[in-house]
Amino acid sequence: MSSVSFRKLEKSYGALRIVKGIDLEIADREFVVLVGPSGCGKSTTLRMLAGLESISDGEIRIGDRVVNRLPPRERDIAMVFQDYALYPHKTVYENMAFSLKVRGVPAAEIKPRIAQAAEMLGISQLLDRKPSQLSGGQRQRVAMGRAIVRRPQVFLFDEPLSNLDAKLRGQVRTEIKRLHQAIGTTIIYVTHDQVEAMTLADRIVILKGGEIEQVGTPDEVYNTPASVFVGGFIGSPAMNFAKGRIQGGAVAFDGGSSIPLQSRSAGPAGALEGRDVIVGIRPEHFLPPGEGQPLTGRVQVVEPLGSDTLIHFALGPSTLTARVAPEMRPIPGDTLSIGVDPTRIHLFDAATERALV
Amino acid sequence: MSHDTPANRSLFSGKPLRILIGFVLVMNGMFPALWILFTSLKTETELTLKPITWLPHAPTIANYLRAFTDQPLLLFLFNSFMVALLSTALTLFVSVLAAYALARLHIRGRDLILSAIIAVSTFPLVTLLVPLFEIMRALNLLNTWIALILPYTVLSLPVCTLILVSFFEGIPRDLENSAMIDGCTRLGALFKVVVPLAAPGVFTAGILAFVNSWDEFLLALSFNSNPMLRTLPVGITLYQGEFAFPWPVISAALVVGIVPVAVLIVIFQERVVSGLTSGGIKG
Amino acid sequence: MMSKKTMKLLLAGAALTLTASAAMAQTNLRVFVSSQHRPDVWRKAFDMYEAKNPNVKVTIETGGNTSEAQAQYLNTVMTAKDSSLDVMILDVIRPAQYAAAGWTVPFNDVLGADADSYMKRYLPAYAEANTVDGKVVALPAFADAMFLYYRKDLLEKHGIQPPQTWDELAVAAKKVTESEKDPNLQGLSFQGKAIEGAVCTFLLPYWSMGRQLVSNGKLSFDKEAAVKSLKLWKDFVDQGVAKKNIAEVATDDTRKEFQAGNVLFAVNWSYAWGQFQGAESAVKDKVGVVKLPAVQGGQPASCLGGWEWGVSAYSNNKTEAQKFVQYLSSPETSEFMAINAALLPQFPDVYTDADVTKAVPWFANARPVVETAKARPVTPRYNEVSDIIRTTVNAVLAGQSTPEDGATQMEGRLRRVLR
Amino acid sequence: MATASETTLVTPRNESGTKWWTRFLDPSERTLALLLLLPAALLLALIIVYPVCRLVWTSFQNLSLTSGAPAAFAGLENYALMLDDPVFWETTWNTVLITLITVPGALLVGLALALMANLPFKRKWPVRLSLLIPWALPLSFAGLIFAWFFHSEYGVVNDVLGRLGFEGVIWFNSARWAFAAICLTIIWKTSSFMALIILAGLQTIPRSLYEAAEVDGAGRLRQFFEITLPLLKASIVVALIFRTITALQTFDIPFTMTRGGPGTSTATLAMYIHQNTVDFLDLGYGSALAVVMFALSMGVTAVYLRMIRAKG
Repeated sequence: MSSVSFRKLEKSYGALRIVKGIDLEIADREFVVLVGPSGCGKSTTLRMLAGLESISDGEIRIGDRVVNRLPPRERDIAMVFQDYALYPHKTVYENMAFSLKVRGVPAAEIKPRIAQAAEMLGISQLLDRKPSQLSGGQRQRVAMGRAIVRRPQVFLFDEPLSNLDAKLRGQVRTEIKRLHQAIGTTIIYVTHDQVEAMTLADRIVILKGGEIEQVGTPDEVYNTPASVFVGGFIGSPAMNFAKGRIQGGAVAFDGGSSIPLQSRSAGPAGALEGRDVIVGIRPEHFLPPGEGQPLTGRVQVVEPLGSDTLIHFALGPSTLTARVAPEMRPIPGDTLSIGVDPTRIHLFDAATERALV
Repeated sequence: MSHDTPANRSLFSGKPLRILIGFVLVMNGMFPALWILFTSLKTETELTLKPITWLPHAPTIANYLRAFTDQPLLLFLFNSFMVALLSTALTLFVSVLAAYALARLHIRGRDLILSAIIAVSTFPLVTLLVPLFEIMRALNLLNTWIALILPYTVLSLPVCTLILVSFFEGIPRDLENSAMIDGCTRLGALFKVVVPLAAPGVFTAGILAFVNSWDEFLLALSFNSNPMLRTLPVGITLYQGEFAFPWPVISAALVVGIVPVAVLIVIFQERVVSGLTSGGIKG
Repeated sequence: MMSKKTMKLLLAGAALTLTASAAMAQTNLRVFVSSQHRPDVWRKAFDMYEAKNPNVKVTIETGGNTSEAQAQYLNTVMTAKDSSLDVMILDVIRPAQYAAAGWTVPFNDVLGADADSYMKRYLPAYAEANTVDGKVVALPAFADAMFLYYRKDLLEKHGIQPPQTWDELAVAAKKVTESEKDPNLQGLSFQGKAIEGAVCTFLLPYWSMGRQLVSNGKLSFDKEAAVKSLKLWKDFVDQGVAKKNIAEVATDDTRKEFQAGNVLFAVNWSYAWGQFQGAESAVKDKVGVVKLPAVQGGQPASCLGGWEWGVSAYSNNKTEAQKFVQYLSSPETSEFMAINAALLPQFPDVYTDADVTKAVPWFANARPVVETAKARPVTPRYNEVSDIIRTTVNAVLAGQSTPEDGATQMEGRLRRVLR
Repeated sequence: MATASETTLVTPRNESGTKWWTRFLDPSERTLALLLLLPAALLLALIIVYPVCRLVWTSFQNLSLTSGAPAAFAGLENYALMLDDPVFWETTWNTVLITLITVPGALLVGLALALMANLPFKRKWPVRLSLLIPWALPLSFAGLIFAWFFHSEYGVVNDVLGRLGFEGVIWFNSARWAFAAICLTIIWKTSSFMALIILAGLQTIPRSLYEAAEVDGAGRLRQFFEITLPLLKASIVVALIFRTITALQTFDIPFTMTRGGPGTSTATLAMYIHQNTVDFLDLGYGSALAVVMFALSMGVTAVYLRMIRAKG
């Protein structure tokens, strides 16, 4: 078990820069999730760590070792691939035993290790099957089992749940979390799904265009998104954004409504006077009518979810979504007056899209 | 995905080795044809020089003129072309129908028929030389194109049918259903909707059938002994006279024979590869 | 197709009216001519016939470059009972085969009682080759035989007479090649490749020992003579008289090498003479030609060549075709072809004809050779017999089997075929 | 036909306005299936099924077209003759030998070519083309071209050997060398087909398997033997079946290179069948030979099929 660190990590193909100088320290036993949209460089970063991709510049350390030039087999890592990469001609047992056999672990030792791992994952009865005879969830578990038996310093997961259906995904997610709690090995996990990131991670690293947008615990990235991008990426339904301007200690929206700046955003308000901003409001942070600061708009679509109701309404040129109590069922076309908690709005600079304050 | 892994680099460290391997590959495939091209441009005198010359000293096209005048090479080309074309057309027609039936219609014993087709594709046609010779003789077809077209069709039929079955199976059934709802007959749907959509497959099968026919030697040698009805491979092989074996002229004729298929291959290389590997088989 | 149809119509018309005069019915004759035997000159002979017989139209068909290829073509035409060919030229080895298969019509009906005297006019070997069981199955087109060509200049230089026996030839060859010190000069070139010529290669010494391969349709194989014959040739190779890769040498290779001045003695057919004396030849006027040597104590023997005219059994114009063939096989045509195409005459008298001797003087030397020439075995299964002999000769010369093994194998295989 | 009858028939229209001939265009599924399969069935019947029956029948007959005699039942005579025929044994042995040498040979060369062609070349088409050209080249052309390569005096092979300091070989003057030349030519001609099939197989192996193996610690060689080869098995078996069947039919290349010489030392069974049929017109004997070859290739197919089935 070991820490991992990236220093000014770069990857480029010719003129194309995929990873642009990533600095990241991952502590021993930490569960870090790299998350971002496709093309953000998260997979490339993981593959560079695994040694499957060469490093253009910078440095990767696992523990105290610089591993830049080491082949994968010498990095003491294990990896779970998106398509699981199970050897189709080998049985589950052989798949799990392969890396140990290659490393010359004596047969007498291999058997109990596999038995233990299989036990932990509940695949003991599958050991004699070929991958083609397994269901998607079972394959996923075998792929993890193959990684576990190695007892590596670091586990790498490359979008391991993307080939599973929604229900299984939730189930396996829990298992991965339990697994980490049980064995405690450092895990670096790549996904494009913010829910996975939020539920699994000790720390989330949000990547965009080959650069780190924000690093933080799930709470940090949720509550204090560093940019419009992070705000929009984390949370579901996504954060609402509306353009506005700071006027007289309040945010004036293009449509005419305004919200006074209070508490934490009140401090520097004076300094912001007259600036164009983007206001972010999470759908779940709207308040029932009559509470907080009122906002008025025209109801466009109403989606009852059972547990909540989603109301899409127009605020000036923007459309906002609010998650409200299930009883609330306005009629499309109506004018809606809804409350906003002024302490829970996010302000971003309109030009740089970085968080203000 | 990129192949530029550290491991890859360690073994084939970059360009030089890869270029060398590429060169070996290209030479393996092209050298014989290239050499024959060089030979065809040499004079008979240069050809008997020792040590032999590699590149022609004074390239001449005289051998090509002789290739066309000494023997009816154009006629051989024409025979080969027509036999290949007609047998390809017949193969496609027959195999489109059969493949459609196998891919789309509910037939009892479908798997049995498919295995039978695979079995036929491994059939050694050589062994049928005698009975085919007799049948062609009885039907008065010796020394006609038909004597070759019929067996060639059967030669390519299994392969083409298998390719087409897999292509037809890839076409959504609903397209056809919707065509029939829109007013097509079943056969109309086949020819107006399915065949055009399977065009790449039909095309691939067609090229394979064409090359199969173009290359065939034994039956052409045995059934069409009339020099006027010879196909290219037979015609060129029998260029050697009672007394002489005119190498430069034969080389020129070979080049003429290679060019059409080479052009076909260059234009349709990807199709051919996909056809070969999607069930197309030929030694 | 069209012409066949019209022809049928014409025939039907003639049959219906019955009154139509012969002059009105046009006969189309289709003639197959070997492409290596001057079809251009034959065409002229055909033209002359057409001029005299305006109701006959002759079309020519050529094809195949070798006797084998031509036989293959005719095989398919005949087995298909195709009526499109009326007359075909046949290698001398084939009339017996074709007669046995029933592919040609005998001439006895046209010749009537005179058949015997008619055939007596030809060189005896040709009368014999074209008569099967008393039936005249084909008529000779021209003659040919194998000759020994030699370098007159070199023999004179070393004071050597043309050899009478193969042993003398070996001695002479060794003497000349050793003193000439020309690494390119071979003592003897003959046909060792597995072609029809190799059959003659085997038979020359075998016949010279007075042996026959087939008598009265039965195999009369003399193994001892066969071993000797094979050994004779193999010894030439082993002693360096003939070159090492003689098993690759075909008829025209012998011709080319001799013509380039690289060969002292060469065994070859008559066509080579014209080429040796041609403008491109390095040995023009330095060539002598004699009959082939004999084995010690034997008689000299040559291999009978030449081609014959046969009429297809499936022809629709058999009578006209036979008449036409009689013209083609006449002394006049023979003389015409001798003068214009240098084809050896099938009539003894034509050799001494003044016009012929003027045009091709060396024919005077050729006649005695043709007269000693023997016909290859007459059997319906000649193709198989030929294949057995030539592959054996080829194998022995390539060192693939010993003369003894070769002869044993040959005998075994011949017995199977001629069972 | 249809148009001709249409003009002479009064075509009754039914209520829905469809014409009488739509019955043929919209037949029941079963009928349609049969109709569609009919042309193929007819062709196969004419060119395969009937000839096979006829082949077996003729092999029990005395039928030589040069004898002029009609066919006569001969029982097992042709087969008895065959057992006693040294050329039959020699050509059969040659055929088997060619198969035993060129099939594994083409497989190994083809595997090497495929592995090389699978490298990440910037331009793929020259590589693809250089595998396709030998495949598309007629076998007889390959034979002619290589006959010229192996020419003892003017061939490029002896020239290269000479430059490397070896003595040239008179290839076609010795059974052993001629056989070697033929086998080399066949291997060259057929290996690219093998390579194409294997290359396609290679490209279906997911890259992630190699990455997994890499992470698991397997080296290149280990990856090849533990992943590549086992996963190529299916394509290799398919390629092997067809290559073996065609190797048993070898005709074009020895025919164009040596005509079976020297002697009959490089003749194959297919050449002997052809010779007996076309040159000697001994159809009875030719048929008996063909029956043997037929049995041989059916045997091979059966063995392979069993292999495939046994290993799943």
